[in-house]
Amino acid sequence: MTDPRSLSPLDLDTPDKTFLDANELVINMGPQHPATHGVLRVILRLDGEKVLGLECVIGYLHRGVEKIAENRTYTMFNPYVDRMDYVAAVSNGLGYCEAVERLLSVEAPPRAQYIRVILTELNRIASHQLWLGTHALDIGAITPLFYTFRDREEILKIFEKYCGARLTTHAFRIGGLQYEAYDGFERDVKNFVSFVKPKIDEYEELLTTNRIWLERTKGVGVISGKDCIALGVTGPVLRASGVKWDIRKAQPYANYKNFDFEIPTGENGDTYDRYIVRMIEMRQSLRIIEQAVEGIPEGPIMAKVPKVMKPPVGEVYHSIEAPKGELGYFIVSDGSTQPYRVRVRPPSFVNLQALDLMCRDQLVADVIAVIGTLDIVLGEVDR
Amino acid sequence: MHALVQYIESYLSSDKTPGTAGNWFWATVYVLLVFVGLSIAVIAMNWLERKILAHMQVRLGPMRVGPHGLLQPIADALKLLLKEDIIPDGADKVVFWIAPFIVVLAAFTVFVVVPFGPTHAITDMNIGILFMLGVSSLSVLGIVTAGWASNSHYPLIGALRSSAQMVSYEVAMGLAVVSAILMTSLNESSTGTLSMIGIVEAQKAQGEWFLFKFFPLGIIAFAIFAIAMVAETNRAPFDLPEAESELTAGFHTEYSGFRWSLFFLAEYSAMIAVSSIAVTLWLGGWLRPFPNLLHGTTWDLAFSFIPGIAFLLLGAMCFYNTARMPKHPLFKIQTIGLAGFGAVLALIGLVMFLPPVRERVGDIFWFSAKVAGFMYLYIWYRGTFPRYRFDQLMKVGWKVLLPTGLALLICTALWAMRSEVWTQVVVPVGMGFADFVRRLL
Amino acid sequence: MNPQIAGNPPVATPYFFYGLAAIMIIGGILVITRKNAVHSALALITTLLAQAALYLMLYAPFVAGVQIILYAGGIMVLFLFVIMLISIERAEKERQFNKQWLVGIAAAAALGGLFITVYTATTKGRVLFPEGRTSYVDMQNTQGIANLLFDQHGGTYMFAFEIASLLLLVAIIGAVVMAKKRI
Amino acid sequence: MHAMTDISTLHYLVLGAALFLLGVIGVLTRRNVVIVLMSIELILNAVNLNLVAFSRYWQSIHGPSALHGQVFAIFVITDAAAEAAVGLGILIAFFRNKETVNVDEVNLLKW
Amino acid sequence: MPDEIKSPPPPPPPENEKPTADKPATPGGVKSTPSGSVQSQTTTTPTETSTPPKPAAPATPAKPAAPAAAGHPAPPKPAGPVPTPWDSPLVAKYKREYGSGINPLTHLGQNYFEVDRSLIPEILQLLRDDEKFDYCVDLTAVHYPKRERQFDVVWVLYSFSRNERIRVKTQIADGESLPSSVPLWATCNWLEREVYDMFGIKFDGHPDLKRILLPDGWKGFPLRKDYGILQQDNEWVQINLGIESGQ
Repeated sequence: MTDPRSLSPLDLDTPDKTFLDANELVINMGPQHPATHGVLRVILRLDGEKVLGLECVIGYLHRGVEKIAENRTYTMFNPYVDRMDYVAAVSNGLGYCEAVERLLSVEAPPRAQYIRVILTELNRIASHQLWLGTHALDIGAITPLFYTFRDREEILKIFEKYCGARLTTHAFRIGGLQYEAYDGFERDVKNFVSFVKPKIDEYEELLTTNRIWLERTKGVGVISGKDCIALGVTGPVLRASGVKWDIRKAQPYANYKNFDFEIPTGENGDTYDRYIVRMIEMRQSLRIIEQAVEGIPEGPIMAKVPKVMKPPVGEVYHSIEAPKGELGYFIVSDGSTQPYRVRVRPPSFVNLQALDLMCRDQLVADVIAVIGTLDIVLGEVDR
Repeated sequence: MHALVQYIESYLSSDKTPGTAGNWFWATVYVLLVFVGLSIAVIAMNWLERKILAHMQVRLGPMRVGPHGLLQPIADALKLLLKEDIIPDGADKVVFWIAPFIVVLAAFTVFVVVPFGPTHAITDMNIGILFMLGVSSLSVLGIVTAGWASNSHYPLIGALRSSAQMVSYEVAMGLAVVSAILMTSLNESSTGTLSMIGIVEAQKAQGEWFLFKFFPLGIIAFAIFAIAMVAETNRAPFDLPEAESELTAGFHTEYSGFRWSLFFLAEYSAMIAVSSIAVTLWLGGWLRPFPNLLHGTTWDLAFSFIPGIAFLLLGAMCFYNTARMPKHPLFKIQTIGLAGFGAVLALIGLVMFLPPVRERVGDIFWFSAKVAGFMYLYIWYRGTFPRYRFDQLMKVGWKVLLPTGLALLICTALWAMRSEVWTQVVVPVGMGFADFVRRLL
Repeated sequence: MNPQIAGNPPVATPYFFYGLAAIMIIGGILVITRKNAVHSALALITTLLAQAALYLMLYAPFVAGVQIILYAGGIMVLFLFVIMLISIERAEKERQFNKQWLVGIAAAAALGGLFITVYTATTKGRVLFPEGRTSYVDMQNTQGIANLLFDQHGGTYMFAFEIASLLLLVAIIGAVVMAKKRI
Repeated sequence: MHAMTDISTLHYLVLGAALFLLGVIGVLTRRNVVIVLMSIELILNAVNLNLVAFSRYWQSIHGPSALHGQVFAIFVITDAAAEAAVGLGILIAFFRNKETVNVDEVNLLKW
Repeated sequence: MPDEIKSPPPPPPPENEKPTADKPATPGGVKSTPSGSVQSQTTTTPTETSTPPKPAAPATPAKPAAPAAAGHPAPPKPAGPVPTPWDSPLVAKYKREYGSGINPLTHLGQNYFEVDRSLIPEILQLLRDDEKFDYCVDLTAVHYPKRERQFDVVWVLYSFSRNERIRVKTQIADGESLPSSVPLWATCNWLEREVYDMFGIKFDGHPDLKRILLPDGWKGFPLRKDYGILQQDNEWVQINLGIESGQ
């Protein structure tokens, strides 16, 4: 305690150490925390209730997927890909298979591509539903969780019928599909689309005009388009900040080009806009599924790909629009049966970097909301 | 035996509550009756909350323990009794032990003045509503000491937060209550009264519930009180301290077993207490709907049947569910249990049709029905609203409820005294001003 | 001692008075002797509540209500808040009584002696405050106080009421300015 | 005790005096400012008790409307509230600058 | 899709015979399905396999020259596509300016620059400012132990205005460091930390270069080819997790 006489009476902003106004508190929101969507540890520097800055400590779920890839053949590595973003496993598989097909300069037959699009869009809706349920739960609304999980169950049933697994589906193979669409697949998907359309309106009824929801999300975790691009943030977070960019439109893959759908964008890049963008995205995915189910062509479901594939020497970078953002695969092949290097560009890992910027000068309660709105999955962040 | 019946008869016909009549025996009987009724209400509330919340969330809620989970509250109570009672080391033993009792004391003594009927209240204190508000403000002390005694950083912050919330909403609640009491002084007989029974009598005399009196003002006062009472009991949108997805845990995290159940009991009885204040002040306590509009013996007779019909309906619901119960032998006990429960309810319904019971039970039934309506409101809030952030919560408390409360009080006063205000203030001032202008010209 | 006051049934038997008085005295002693500030705060709360009960015995229910709301529910919450915010564990370890505690006790004893002499001397022959005959109706207490406070023709305390509100205003502003970190 | 028919005003005065003494001892001997403030509350309570006791005595002479003592007691309570608020405000400001709560360390008029 | 197929001159990656991966010491005779061998590779002698595997735990990842299970890989099929020089107005401008230091190529329809290490900061700055490659999609590295400049560091850049994606590659030796590109794109902060964590390549000028996925005290860089698949930093595991065997 400095000598009292030295403090001039007007010098009131000397740092005080009492509990009353400890001016900088470092709090550890540990790996085990109900609202960090997995084993993420955030070290918060607080001034009372305001967040001065935060630092993410990750790596608790690091399984060394890229190292394993170098010791597995291309087909054997396929199931590992589902374990990264376990919420949107199907789109992981799509990204990997298309990257290797590009390496083999092989093209999946149209029927396979249509079914792939249907399953990926179904998976996008399931991922957004899980996001909405847990995000609303973090902010305190208990009911949406049960609504979204009930509807998500329908999608998982379709996955289970198609490929036997609900979550880590391993539905795709390099060069096309393993399983033919079971009979009644189109009927199930059509029923699902008509079943879920009014349900999304139900979610909107619960939250969109809910005064307290507006107060908890408007103006929280704001990030501008420019910052998003600088930080490499992609997906709904980027679109909510006003940048109209979606890989399905910018660089179409798996013949997305012959489906028409809009890309929703928000104006001021806060949590509410991201909520609205994701809700519209769910509806757009339904539109894509409808068009895809109508136009499924007949024909083979598997391109001519050798059993033990040895892609020619070379490297390729291929990325798709996963529910969380741009999911990219950089595969280097040295001509042998095993990839020489597989680099995965995970959207959650890069989006998480923006957490510090978005939480600056927000309150502690908002950090939870921002983590929710970033929609990160730790399996993908830590790989 | 006859003397006893005659003694009960003499009491039932008396026009004063046992407390005021200074009758020790009846007062203790009433205290027991109220607290038994309260614990049954808390148990029922526990079951109702889980079931209604579940059905709001597309799920079934407790179904396993007893038919449709009816025995679940008892199972909970047993579990809490048997659970180990941990006292954190370094905790302040004495204060740790006292805190839940302060909270329960505050939550239970409020029912001393709650009027279930013109003579059915434990006592009719001259300062009824003042006593209720005072005692309910004591629970803040219990919460603060509980947070302090748990000797750990987060319950302390949780306790400070929830007590700050309760203190600030008490102010808003007080203002709403004052404006309601102001309305009691408008009928010719009484000069305005704080006593709860007096307030309901005033509503009866003035022929309308205070909710509808002075059209917008009554409803605004009721709205302020409704919001403040939800915040006062740390429920639904204001349940920041308990449901902690942020850092600070609630003040009763260090408690376990029986002590935690005391907090749980106190929370529910505080909810019932605060809703009974709202019912007494704005919804005409034990008065049946439209007491003056549809008065007259035929209407009284019709309304007096409603309690019986209500219980019969409940019984019918139970029988309907027994019919729908699956036929599997495993469910045999549950069907019998449910059928028995339905039979009991139906029996109570029938008893309520007997003439002597019919006249007297009406008051209590209407009061409880209104309080039950509030309970449903609480559960509904919990199902739909996300949680307020702490600063928003305080902002609503201080910047929204308090100013409207003050403005409301002033408007009610002015409107109530509109004749006097007109004759003694507006007219002389107007005349003076006119005179001043005339002298100028 | 003076006979039964006609007209008004005693609120409670005399034993209540002695019980409550005992609680208050013990509570008072605990307040000034406890090392832990929270313990003394709780002791003070029990004293206040016992005093509220005493007010009821003195046919003053309104004052009892105000005592519970304002004193126990308001001021004591303030005290507990401040005690917890300042977290003064360190202060407990130090000496609790200042150096001149002996002088304090002596002064108090002298004051006590003064009270005793005054009370005993005057009541040798007659009762100090002889009770009157008139009865008072308890139910009108709140209204009685209201008439006294606001009524024109009864002895009005209107002026005092306004001064009190001014005092509270000053206190609010003072407390806020005092506790603000940066003015 | 046969003469225990009723509690006269004198009983209340003696109780008030006892409380008053406790408060004075508390103020004079304790070092912790919070306890000193609480002792002041005790003193004010003692005063209140006397006032209400006199009010009952006065009522028994001048009829039921003579509630001057109780009105005055209410004014004393409001004053106690104001005093507690400002006192604790001073305590917080004082504690923030001087890190201590002991009365006898506040010996500087200007620090 | 690349239409013309050129004759396959050996591309920069090393010749094919390099034992593809550091195979754990597979016991002779046991059918070496990779997953099977991984599980059975416990220190104690697993009962179920016929011949007792070498008892020595592969603690020391001595680089066993295990014969590649696939035997001598068949000669590369001649038909594989091969990077061809890529020319476009952008490339022409840079060719004139930097000549030898930059080598634009295209492979499987994806264009990339191979840039000399010294030109990296300049090229990246130019690409970002003049050519509007404002979004750094990814930054990663590939380890070629046989080459004298062992690491390939790859930037994947994308330009929103031109909707075009290119890659910039450079080769650096072990121990050499690169100027950090955090000032150019903020996203490179964590990406560079991960490359450092996995490969040990230092980026000078990086605000806070420390491990991101592995615990801070961890010794060894996992994604290097000489880092065995089963290897762990035994010392760190013993100290922090208290498992004596270090596995």
